[in-house]
Amino acid sequence: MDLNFTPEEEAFRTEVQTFLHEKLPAHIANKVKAGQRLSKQDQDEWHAILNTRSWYANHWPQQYGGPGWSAVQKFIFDTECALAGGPRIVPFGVNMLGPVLIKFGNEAQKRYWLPRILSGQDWWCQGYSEPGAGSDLASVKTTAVREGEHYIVNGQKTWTTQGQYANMIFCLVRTDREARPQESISFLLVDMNSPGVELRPIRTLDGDHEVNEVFFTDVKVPVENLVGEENKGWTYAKYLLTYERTGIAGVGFSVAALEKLKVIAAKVHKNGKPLAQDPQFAARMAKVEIDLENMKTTNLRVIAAVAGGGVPGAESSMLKIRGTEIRQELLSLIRRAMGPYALPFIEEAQYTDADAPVGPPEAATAAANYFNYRKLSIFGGSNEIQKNIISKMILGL
Amino acid sequence: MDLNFTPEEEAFRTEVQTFLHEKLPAHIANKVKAGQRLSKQDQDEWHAILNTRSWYANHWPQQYGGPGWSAVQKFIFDTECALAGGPRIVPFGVNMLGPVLIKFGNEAQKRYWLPRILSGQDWWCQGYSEPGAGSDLASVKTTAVREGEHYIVNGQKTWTTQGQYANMIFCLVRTDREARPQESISFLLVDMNSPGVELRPIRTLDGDHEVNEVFFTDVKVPVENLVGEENKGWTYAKYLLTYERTGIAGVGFSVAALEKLKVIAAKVHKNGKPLAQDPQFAARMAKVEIDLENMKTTNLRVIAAVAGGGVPGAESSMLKIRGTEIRQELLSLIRRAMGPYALPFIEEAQYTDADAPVGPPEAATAAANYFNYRKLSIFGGSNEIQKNIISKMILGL
Amino acid sequence: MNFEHTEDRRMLADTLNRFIAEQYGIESRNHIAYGAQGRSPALWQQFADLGAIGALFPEAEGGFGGAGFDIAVVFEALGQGLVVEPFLGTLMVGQALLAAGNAAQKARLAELIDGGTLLALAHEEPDAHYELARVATRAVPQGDGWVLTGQKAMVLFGDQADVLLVSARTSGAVDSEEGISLFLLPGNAVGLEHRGYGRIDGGHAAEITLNNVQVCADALLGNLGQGFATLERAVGYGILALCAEALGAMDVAKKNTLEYLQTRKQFGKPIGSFQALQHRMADLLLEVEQARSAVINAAAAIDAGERITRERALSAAKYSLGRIGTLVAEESIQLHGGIGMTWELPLSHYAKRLVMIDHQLGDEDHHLARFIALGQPH
Amino acid sequence: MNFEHTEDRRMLADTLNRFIAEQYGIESRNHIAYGAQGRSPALWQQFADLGAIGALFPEAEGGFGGAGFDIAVVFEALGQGLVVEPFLGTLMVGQALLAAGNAAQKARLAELIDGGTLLALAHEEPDAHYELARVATRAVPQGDGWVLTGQKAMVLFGDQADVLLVSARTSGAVDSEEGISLFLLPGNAVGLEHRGYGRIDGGHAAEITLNNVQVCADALLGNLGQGFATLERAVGYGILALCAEALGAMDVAKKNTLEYLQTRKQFGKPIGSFQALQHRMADLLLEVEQARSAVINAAAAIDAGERITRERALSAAKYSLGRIGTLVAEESIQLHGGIGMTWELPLSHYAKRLVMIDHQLGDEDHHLARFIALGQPH
Repeated sequence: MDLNFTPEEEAFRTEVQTFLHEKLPAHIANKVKAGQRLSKQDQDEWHAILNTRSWYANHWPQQYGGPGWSAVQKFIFDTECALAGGPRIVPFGVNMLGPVLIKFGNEAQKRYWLPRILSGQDWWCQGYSEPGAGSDLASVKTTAVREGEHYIVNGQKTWTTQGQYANMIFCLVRTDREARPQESISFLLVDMNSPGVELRPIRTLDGDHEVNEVFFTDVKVPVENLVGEENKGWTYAKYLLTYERTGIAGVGFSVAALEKLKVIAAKVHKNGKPLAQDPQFAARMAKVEIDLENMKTTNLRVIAAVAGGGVPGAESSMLKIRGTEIRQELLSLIRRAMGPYALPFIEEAQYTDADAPVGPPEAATAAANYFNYRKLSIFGGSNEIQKNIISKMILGL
Repeated sequence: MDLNFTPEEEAFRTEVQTFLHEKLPAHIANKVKAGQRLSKQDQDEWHAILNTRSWYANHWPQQYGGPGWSAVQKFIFDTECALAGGPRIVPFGVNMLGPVLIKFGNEAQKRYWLPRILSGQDWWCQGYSEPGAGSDLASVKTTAVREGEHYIVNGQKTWTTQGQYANMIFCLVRTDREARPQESISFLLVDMNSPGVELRPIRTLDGDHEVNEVFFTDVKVPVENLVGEENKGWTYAKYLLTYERTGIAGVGFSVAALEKLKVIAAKVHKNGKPLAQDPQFAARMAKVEIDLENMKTTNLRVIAAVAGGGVPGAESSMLKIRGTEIRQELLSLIRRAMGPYALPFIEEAQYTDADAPVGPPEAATAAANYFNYRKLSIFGGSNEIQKNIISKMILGL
Repeated sequence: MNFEHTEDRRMLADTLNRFIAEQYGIESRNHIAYGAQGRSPALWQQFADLGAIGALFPEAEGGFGGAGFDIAVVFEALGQGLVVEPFLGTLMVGQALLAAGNAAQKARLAELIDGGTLLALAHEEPDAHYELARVATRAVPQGDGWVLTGQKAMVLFGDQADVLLVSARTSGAVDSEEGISLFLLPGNAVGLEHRGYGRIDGGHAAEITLNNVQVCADALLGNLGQGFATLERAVGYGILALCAEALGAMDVAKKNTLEYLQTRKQFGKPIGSFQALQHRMADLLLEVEQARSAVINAAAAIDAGERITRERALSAAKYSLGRIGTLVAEESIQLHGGIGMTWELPLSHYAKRLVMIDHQLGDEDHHLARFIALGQPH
Repeated sequence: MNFEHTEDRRMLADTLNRFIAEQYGIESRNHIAYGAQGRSPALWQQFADLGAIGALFPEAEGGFGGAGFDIAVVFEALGQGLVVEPFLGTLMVGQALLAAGNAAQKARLAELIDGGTLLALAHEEPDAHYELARVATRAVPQGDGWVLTGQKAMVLFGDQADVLLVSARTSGAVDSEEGISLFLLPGNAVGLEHRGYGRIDGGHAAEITLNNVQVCADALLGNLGQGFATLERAVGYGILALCAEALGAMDVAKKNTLEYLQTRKQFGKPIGSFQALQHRMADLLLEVEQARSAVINAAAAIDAGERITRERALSAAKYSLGRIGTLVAEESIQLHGGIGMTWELPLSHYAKRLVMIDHQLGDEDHHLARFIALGQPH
């Protein structure tokens, strides 16, 4: 039993820190630290910087352009990135589709699509959820009917994050109407510029446009865009959903958020004293800090188990649940710390510093981010679904 | 909208206070205030005192020896009793069986049994629960087979509170093995001294003997001990379970417990300052105090609705859940307030002052009562069952 | 004891509910709330005509209500409709005028009840974080009048108000209850600057800067340096109003969520058939009923009882509604899933309002601490 | 990074688990725990022979362990078996001897590791309520030695101890960290009175009264007036031990509850098929894993890092295990229903121990406040 990172891992941490110090653009880091939303340009810029060192596709094997990192290295990288204000890597192409192609794609697909992910030439989005399906992914209704060398796709996807930036979408489609769901789903790559694809924005409660609906009307998709075998898509979908879930707790995000919260609580005053000295607020902060300290070790234990050959099954559900609870609590506390200044809402201040916020600088995004991140416990398999998984897998109930 | 009690109700409160001041024996009140357990003698004594004024069977109509109180009067009586250290009225005969006999019993039964309840001649206990049935009361397995002028009863009951004091037990028994449960249960009165009745104590985690198992082996019960009609017992059982549940929140108990807690928190010191000034402990106390203030009004609202002709259905489930949560939280706080002195356990100090407790006087029973009252959320229909009832009845889910 | 509202109050509630349903449906509401002014002067006038403002003040002063339960009835209806009109400032400033105004000042009340004046309370300051006695803004005597200097935070409709009630310190330490004076200022006073903005939950507010604003002697409301009691009383009415508003909003959120659980299917069944969700919904229901009781307690206490009893009931209610409002908002969204986060669904706006009410006039932590402090021996 | 115990520690755990299963089954345990002495000297000797005491101390001092993870492994096993033997006092006094003892005092360690001496820490006092620096007991110099007067509360096995380590004030205010001295007293010292009693969760403790107890100069452990650091270190080991014990106990409670949900039927189905209970069980599991991580953090911190880091990790762990232990106890009973409240079911004794651990060496509130205070800038 040893909680210390190895000297090699510590050296790696230093390397990451140096890289971030030298290469992370200040205009991006400032936005991240302020809780502002990033533009597509910001994200492309950061992905390209990471890719100069093969750190963009850091879940990929070296032969495909990844760095060949261990789970511990990824954990260190995520934490240091978050602390430095590095943006989250947009996962759809590089962390979701990439591993599926590497595992189930044919050679031609790998040769064609993987480099385009790395270069940023393709921006991918995800066509999993459908209206009215919620976390019941197997109830796919979008159909793909084979006609000669094409599939004809009809149906609708929803909650498509950053679909407005994407030129490609990977979809679960139903290719057999008779068979039971798990034997009738296929995994298809669709060009968003195809005739018949229509994207409609969904505005979220914080006023933001981040997710979308995608409609497919007689969309022609070449058969070579089928990944793996027809009607085996459910297997690939599940692989995608469970692949490399050891980072799902978002510990890096939380460590950075806690640091930000502490700065705020020392700075914001309640009747002449720092909020950090208010007994109730201090207790809230301490509780989430302790929970996070415990979660860090819980996360590393799962990582170590995976490194030791274990498979993260229901454990990743535990990381998802508590990880999102901690993140949401930290965002709640930042909102609470703003007092009345949580109310003013200057929409432009979400994106740029040009419009000065009202009250302390952190106030600009505090409430909006709190509301936006209610999604954490809903998307990616709601926390209720995660509890069902735990019941089944660990408890055997 | 008027939260004030009427002048008549206030006069009634004064009358109750005067009665308690004059008639409640100090040796009993002291035990109640100290959280000590009462003997059968204590309880008989108090019942007899109450009965001198028809206040013992205070849920009964006047024609049967009750006072004809409104629900508000009962609420006032319960609260004042609790504050003065009056014991809870043992409910099995007077509050449970009595109303069933009044509503469903024949004249002979009423004439014979009701006065014996009032006089204390019979001490009743309850034969509802069976091993392995939990809150599923309809799954009664104890059988009663008619043979001439007797039923022959075989089976087992459990969680029979204060069965060791009882000479009579009212039982749910199955009188038809073919019909579905709700049409095959009968309501039978059984003499505990009949041959074939055996009582075995159940020791609870706090070391106390309060509940029992009761075994029936070929017990002969005269048919005139059948209440109402054969196989209609489920109706009577449900009536008993839902009768007059407006007192189920135990607000009186909680008001008295809060008062006790405040005295303790002012007296117990943490490093030189009263515990009441410790921010975390003060917050715990304030939260439960506010919850109780709200619950008082919630309870009175339900009482008013009943007085206005409404039927307390799922509302009583709400009172049960939150009422028991508040009582349990208050007992937790009394335990917490004792610090290390919650650990010493002088068994005799649960019953008498002869053996001085270790630490503050309240320490003698603090932990044991906390553990004992975990039953509140289990017995009388567990809080989980109450939530099922709310889902069905109020939410329509 | 009686938990039925009077016939008059039931009629008032019915009238308001009908009017809101017809004129202030969620689309109109969002158009108004997130629009350039964050309010609708035309509808405000209609609210006044319906008596919604008059109900907040006693008959002796030209209104026809003013009891705690009148205020609760009005604001519960406003909460059900997510109304963003300037009722809160009107109530608080109006009650302050009533409590401390001289004849001339009280005379403004008639205009106010007619909907002709927009009032705002400019009290909270950047570093106060809900502490009522913290006033750094200073009023210095000059000639017959005073000169005011300082900053006021998150003043509701402070950019559009005709009249502002401003607290300023004329003596005492920055956090002392003694030495706070109240002044009535016209919205266009020279030296009064405002930066207006929309609120995330709809409606407008403003930061106010007072740069040597000169006011006459008759601008003073009540006695010099004795403004705290008036302020506490006025803010007490505001707390009751916010609690009732939250109750109205959470009833709607609860109802919407319940309907969703009943109709939305997943894995082939209505999601309301899943026991884990049923139990959470049962908890929510229970909490909402406790919140309702807290509002009743506060409404009863505001008209009766001495200060400590009254203010403890108000703090107990604000704590309860703050805690339960946030819980209802978060659970309602969670039980809806993704759709609960969309702008299109009315629920999301109720959720935002419920959470943000906890950021007005003291959050749950503040009022829990206040409840404790008021209960300590003095 | 490595989350596997060493081969030695795994073997130690196996040995202890086997021994406890064979010799310390729940019926024997209850017989011992609630018996006249509240312990079994015979089994204590066997524990010593198995090396369970030696594992708590470093090799250099005659033990064969002493690292945080050694202590955690031993106490986790003790918690799984609800063992009531005097391990905690032995650990704390032994570590104090190690940290501050002179050669003669350290020499006692060998006897202690052999199980030949029963040690007790007599530190807490009636009004301290977990505050470590609060010592009202006084030691006044007399001749070569001292005279001790005061009261000590809830001293584990204080009625049976051969040697007591007593804290007493030789200078400073009653709550000052400065001026606390530590003394080793024989259990039968003249003027030392004890009132022994059973504990509700099994085992014994005693109230100690010191009536002008005279001790020689060599009774002093460490430097005069500088006992606080030694005390904090010794109690830190005790905190780690209690946390590990709680973890062991909650693992058993969790396992029992899970089995009950899987096998117990109601309304014709295993009650574990009810989703509301499943989700609560999932929550419980998650909390237990967080508790496990807290113990790991504390065990790692106790051997490394400067004082603040170490003590914050210990307080974080004690807060976590206190909170989660009580939760596991209450939920385990509730999910069992009535049967969970019976003396006959082992679970009820685990539940009692889990709740009462929060009453030893500081409860969750105390350690949350301490965690906060240690984190404030000094």
